[in-house]
Amino acid sequence: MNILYFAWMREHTGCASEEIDLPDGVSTVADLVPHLASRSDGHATALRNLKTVRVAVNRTYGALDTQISQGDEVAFFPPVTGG
Amino acid sequence: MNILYFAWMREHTGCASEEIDLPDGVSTVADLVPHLASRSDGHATALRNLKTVRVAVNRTYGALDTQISQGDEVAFFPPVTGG
Amino acid sequence: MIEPVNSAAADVSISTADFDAGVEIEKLRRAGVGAIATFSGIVRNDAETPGLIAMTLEHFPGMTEQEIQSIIDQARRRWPLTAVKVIHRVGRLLPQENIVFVGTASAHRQSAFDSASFIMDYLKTRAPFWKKEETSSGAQWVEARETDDIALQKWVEPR
Amino acid sequence: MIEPVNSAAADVSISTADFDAGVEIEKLRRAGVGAIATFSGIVRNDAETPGLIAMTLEHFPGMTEQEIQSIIDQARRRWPLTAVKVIHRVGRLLPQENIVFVGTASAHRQSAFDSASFIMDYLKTRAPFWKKEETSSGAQWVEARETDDIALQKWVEPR
Repeated sequence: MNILYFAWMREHTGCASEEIDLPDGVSTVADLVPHLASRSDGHATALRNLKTVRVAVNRTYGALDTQISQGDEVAFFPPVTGG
Repeated sequence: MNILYFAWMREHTGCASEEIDLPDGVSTVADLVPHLASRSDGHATALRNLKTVRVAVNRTYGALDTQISQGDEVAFFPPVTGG
Repeated sequence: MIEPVNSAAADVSISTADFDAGVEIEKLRRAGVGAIATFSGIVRNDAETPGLIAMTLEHFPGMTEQEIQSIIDQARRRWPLTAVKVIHRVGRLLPQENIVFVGTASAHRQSAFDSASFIMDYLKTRAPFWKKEETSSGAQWVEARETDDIALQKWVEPR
Repeated sequence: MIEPVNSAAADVSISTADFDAGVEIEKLRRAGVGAIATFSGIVRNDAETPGLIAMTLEHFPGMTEQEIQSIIDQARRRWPLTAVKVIHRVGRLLPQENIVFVGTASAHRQSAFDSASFIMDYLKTRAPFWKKEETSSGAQWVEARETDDIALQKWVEPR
């Protein structure tokens, strides 16, 4: 599955996008977060405060309890500031 | 004093503007109306329903009880429809 | 007595000439703030008003400019505005021609939107303009709409 | 699975290129209705944000277009709109450059104003864009403002 990071989360992780295999036992976004956070110190920093993080699964807004499966695209980003 | 008419009131009176002397005993717009209405059939038609008439004295919105004196400009017009 | 009209009042323009909304937005942009709201009023086309041939707009030279300036002054007291422009055309206009432009520039988007909407609502009910419609079945003066008076009610400030 | 993005969605444009609000209003004018409301968002100048050098805008290609289209679709269900256009720039922008344009055309002035304001309020809180400010003292990501969430509350429809 493809994981995307935007804005300061991308700067912390050091990557805009990474391919991973769905880890065993992961069925929601919340389940996935510790696996991503363990990938690097930057990943841990990016994901340390989930209150300031928004998530989109397959380009639709989701939440920590959104179900995910292999092949999904999961994006993490800060609250939006366009306009 | 100068009397002005706009839109369909001008079409009825046949004139956009006319100079008159302040008639004796006239101190408000309401006092003036019968004098103007008697000037022609068209004037009478223009002024027959004062509910649909707006008045401005010296280019400021007034009402039937607005005081007027010689030298004032009194304008009569329908409710506005610009924009 | 009649007060002299300030012909240098650049906020307001009444003219038979057309305007270019893009040029006006460019000028407002130079105010340097973040938000510009505009409204353009246009003569409806045939699909909206069947048989409409033209619209003729009459105004009260001197008083109309003054009333619009007073509406703008009220808006400026109510919202933090950096620039305001109101243009209104008079004379004979064909379907889809421009009639009116209102543009406001503010540091705050809601102030820009609200002030432009406020100016339009007041202009519709206070500024001395009259429209005469020419249609295939003759010409007639447009009647004032009650909905325009109702629109003003939202701007009554709470005491 | 990811739904394909409709690249022909002419209502929405996201681009590094500048836009001309006047040209967009001209296109909306061809819708033939009487009322066009627009909003232009502009990078503040130095007077508003001291030391501001530039603003860099990032977005989520695919999702951003889709979210804006969904906001427009909601607006179209809520107000009688003949045409809508939303343009948003991305990349590095200098003070006083255009960021965003929203334009709506309707037969009714209040519908035009309300829908443009609605689209801006939703765009500010739902469309995936992020701003990074470069100032003389460094670069930092702009934080989301609570006032933008509060602005949404006025659009909650009464049950």
